Amino acid sequence: MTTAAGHGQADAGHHGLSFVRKYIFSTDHKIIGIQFLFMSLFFLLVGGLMAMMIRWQLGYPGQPLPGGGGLPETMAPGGVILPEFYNSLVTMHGTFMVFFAIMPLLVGVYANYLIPLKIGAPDMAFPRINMASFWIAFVAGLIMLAGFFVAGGHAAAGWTSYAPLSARPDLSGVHMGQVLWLVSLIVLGLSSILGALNYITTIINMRAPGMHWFRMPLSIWSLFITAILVLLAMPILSGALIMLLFDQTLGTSFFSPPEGGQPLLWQHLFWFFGHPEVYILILPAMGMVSDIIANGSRKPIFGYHSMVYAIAAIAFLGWLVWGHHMFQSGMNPMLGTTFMISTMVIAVPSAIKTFNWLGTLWRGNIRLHTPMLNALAFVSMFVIGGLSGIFMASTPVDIFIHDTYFIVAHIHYVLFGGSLFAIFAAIYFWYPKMFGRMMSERLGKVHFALTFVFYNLTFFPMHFLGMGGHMRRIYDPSEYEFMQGMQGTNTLISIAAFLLLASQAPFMWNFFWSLWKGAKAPDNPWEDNGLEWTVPSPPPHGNFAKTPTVYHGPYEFASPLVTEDYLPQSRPVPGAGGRAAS
Amino acid sequence: MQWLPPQASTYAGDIDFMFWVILVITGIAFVVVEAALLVFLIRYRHRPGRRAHYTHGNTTAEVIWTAVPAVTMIALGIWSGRVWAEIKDRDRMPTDAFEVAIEAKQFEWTVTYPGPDGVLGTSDDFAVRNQLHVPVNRPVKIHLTAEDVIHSFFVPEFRIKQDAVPGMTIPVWFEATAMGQFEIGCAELCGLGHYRMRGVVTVHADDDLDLWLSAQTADEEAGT
Amino acid sequence: MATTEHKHPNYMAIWAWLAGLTVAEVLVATLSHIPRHWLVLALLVMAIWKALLVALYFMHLRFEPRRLWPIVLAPLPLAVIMVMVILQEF
Amino acid sequence: MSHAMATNAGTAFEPGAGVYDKKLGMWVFLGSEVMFFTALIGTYIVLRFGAAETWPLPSSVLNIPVTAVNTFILICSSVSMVKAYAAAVEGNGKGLRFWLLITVLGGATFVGVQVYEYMQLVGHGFAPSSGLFGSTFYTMTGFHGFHVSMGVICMSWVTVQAHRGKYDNGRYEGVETIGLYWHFVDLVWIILFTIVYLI
Ligand code: HEA
Ligand code: HEA
Ligand code: CUA
Ligand SMILES: [Cu+2]
Repeated sequence: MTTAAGHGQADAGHHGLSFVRKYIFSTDHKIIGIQFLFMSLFFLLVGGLMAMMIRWQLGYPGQPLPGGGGLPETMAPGGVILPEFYNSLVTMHGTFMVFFAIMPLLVGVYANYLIPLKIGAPDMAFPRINMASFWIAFVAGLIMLAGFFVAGGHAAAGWTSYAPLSARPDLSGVHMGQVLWLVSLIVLGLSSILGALNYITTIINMRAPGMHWFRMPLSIWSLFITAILVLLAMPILSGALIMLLFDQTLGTSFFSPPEGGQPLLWQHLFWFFGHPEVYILILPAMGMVSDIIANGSRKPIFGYHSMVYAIAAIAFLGWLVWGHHMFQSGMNPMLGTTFMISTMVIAVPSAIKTFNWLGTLWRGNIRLHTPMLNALAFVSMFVIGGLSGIFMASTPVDIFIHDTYFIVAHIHYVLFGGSLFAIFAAIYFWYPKMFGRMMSERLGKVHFALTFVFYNLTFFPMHFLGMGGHMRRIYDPSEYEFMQGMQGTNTLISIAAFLLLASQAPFMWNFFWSLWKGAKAPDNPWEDNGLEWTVPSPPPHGNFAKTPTVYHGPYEFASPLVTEDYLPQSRPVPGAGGRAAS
Repeated sequence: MQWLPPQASTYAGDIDFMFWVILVITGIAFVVVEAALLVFLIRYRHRPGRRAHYTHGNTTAEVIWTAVPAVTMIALGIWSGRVWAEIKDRDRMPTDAFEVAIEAKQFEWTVTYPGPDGVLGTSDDFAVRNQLHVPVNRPVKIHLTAEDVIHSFFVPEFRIKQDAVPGMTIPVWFEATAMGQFEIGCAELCGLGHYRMRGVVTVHADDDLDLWLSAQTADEEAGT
Repeated sequence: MATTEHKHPNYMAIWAWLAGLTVAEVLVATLSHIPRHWLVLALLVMAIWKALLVALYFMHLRFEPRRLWPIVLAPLPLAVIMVMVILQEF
Repeated sequence: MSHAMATNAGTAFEPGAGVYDKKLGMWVFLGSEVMFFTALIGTYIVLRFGAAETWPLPSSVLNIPVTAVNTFILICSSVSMVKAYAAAVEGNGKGLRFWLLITVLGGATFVGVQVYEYMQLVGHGFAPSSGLFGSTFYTMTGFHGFHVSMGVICMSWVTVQAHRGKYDNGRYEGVETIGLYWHFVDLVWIILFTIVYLI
């Protein structure tokens, strides 16, 4: 009773829509995905620029920021960044990157764009809720930006906003900024939950005929499981944020000790959300990379079923490890041991994924197009980030490296080296479908090479800073004698970081130039098997002229049954499908 | 660039050893993965007329690369747990330790010493700002707390770090093995002065510490 | 869309149960001579009983396809894990 | 049409959870609501355990009889909701509109009584800033009240729609979906009433 047929075709009266209904308050999942794309790239840039200010201060402590003379006295008098502004910058860099850049890029852009197209549905189950989800996120972004313009400055307690610093204006000097930070994330949480329930419902109920669970591309699997994580983790954050907001404004005492509140409770709630959150930031990346690596290798993904189970295992175990952020927090040390073991175990499904990617490359026929290059960078860099996680997972080692730059290195290896490279790969891969134009391969490769080099020059030395004991969130390391010898490394990192930002210029140029001037994209430029490549680029409203039927798994590259080295999911070939069809 | 700082406490060596063990394990994993990646990229790069090998996987291979990390990780976890318990288990802390209390607040460390009677929490206790004086080769136990927000007590050379949380008193111990001065850092963001919340530990020979302590008490008395 | 197969359960009977249990709860809570943990246990059992009545009959979970159950039940273990682990702090 | 195609595809194929989108979407949403209340209730449990000796006896602060009556009202509104749903399934438009109205009134009464309760409590000096009990009490019951209020607003809209005939002829899906939300909010209250007021 609820097959795709029940949803019918939505392509009616599209031409009659006004510009506003078509591009602004659109209910078309593809437009909404593109809206999310522009919004989150903007916030990515904002977060990147804040990183540059952070790096300036750390590379050249106390010297006026070039062009920083225009900043208000309360932030950087004469262009010299103040400690309170530095703390706001770090907080907002983390916040924007995690909540307004990477998360919407993965879960806003690609979940929206790919789910209906890849499962053969005309749109999301609830198009209007989908539209609301975007606009609510947009409002959240505005609220977050507004925090820079209020008295007392923006929130400055770190993206983790540990109480009681974040709960007590008398101790932090920040009130309105923290309140706006809280409100913005509560609003964003609502947006994410609405998005997630849409994705889950759509994937469960609207798959095209023949699209069994085990015929779904890994990108869809990972987005599905990610949506479940979002659905169940975000409300925990919302609840915690609301209580913190009340501590700030109504005089409640959840997290402030004088009235009996528990500072550690905030950390438990935050990380009970926070660790699933970091997997929200990596699982979709892993899924899309799997699609792209199979495509680039022209070979079926190695171990499809175990890939699916590994995603599920990571997601489930992700709920049991939150305490690894709290080893040194004063949490019961015996809990620490438990959390250590569960954390270590997460390396196992991650290993499965890594080796299966390698297995996919093995005896392939590898085409090094730009998406593939970025996907390979994902694999090699995520491994570094994941392996550095093992150091921190070991409780005794974490005693030393907790809250040092070792952690900062880990963050950026998994989030930039992992998520962001995967996002670059996805942008290059699906851009032709989204905009109907090809991006320049040459510029793409230049962008990739420069980014890869300067990214490593920026973040790899941070491991050494961390090993030297360099603490994080430090405005001026020269206050400590033991860190004075590290100034050279810090300056080197900063220079590499500036070049890293500069390396994004070819990307931005490529992105905007190709919108108008890129070569017209064919339906299936990468010779891929997914259903999205069977429709025109860009796909019309309603996606499929006729509900497609799926005959086999998504990775039938090099199938001996056909002469081409790819086999679209909707092309009937008896006997095709290998294990993925079972 | 530098490696780990000099070791100056009894368990610094244990922690560093774990660090190296993990570096070796992860180093092997790293080399295997990246080498395989590069080799495959070169050997199996696209060539005209080439067609990829059609396979959906290999159960034996998958079992191996699931089992090997699983065993390694669990072993590593159990081993780490031992070292951890030695350092942080609250029931196993040394009992014959030199005890002090530290209260962290924005942006300083107030160290309370037991005074002449050698017992904390009595009226002859005295407090000093940002100066922790301890004996060498004798366990030191700190009762760590905070007045306002969360701070974190960190001495790199001792490899000790412990958050100081308002409303909680958390025991921390270490045994210094080298004399001299070391810096105390605050490792938890605690406000705008977080970056300069610096203190100093001075590790004395036993008699020196007594001298210092009695000098302090004398000052106290002279002051009152 | 097909109509629901099941015939409606006796809603008024459920209502009577709920009302009765509520009264019972309020009365039990006033008993001061039984040990507190028994009292808490009794109250919790009655609360869960009521919650189940609402979920199974008013939300007719009993009559839904079994495939819906995992979706409904998924959050519960997580909720329990979270609270139980944090309680280890004390 | 889809079943014919499914046979083409080789294996028997039935997508979905076996329920229509709106209902599935609502259940999924309620999953997230469970986690939201887990955060609030979990906090309450943890803080209360941590301060077991100093925690006031609820009945020494709160007015149990009034709230017990209020609980009864909310339970009644759940019954009227389910009656409305039954009427919608049977295509009984008149019954549907009647029971929906009762439900809206029940919910509104509940919120009204809660506001009255808050005013009384604050008058006696028990406010959100009154220690941990005040903090947790107002946050939990306040967010529950907020949910009821949202329910009342949505339910009023459903009532208006019912008058316009949207649910006639057995098109009960909208009523059933909002009903799920309504019962869930009732269910949360059942838990809250016990653990906050009685224990
Ligand atoms: C995308 C985000 C992401 C991902 C995927 C991860 C993945 C992991 N993280 Fe990370 N983490 C963060 C984002 C992420 N993390 C962030 C943002 C913080 C800081 C928060 C803050 O304080 O601001 C953090 C902090 C953090 C800490 C707290 C440190 C501290 O504050 O002291 C710990 C501790 O255990 C940790 C561990 C891990 C582990 C074990 C994994 C594992 O999932 C990794 C598993 C992967 C591999 C192991 C590599 C592949 C496997 C193989 C090649 C097989 C062979 C391997 C072996 C045999 C070892 N992370
Ligand atoms: C995905 C997440 C992400 C990303 C990409 C980055 C990117 C960068 N980060 Fe960040 N960082 C975090 C997440 C991230 N960071 C988090 C969570 C923290 C912890 C915060 C805390 O402690 O609370 C942190 C903390 C942190 C610190 C520690 C500060 C401190 O503790 O005192 C430093 C210091 O060097 C730093 C530097 C950088 C640099 C130089 C970059 C560079 O890579 C930036 C390079 C620039 C870009 C990536 C932007 C490029 C823009 C585009 C490509 C857009 C193109 C636009 C269009 C086409 C329209 N970061
Ligand atoms: Cu005290 Cu940071
Ligand atoms: Cu984590």
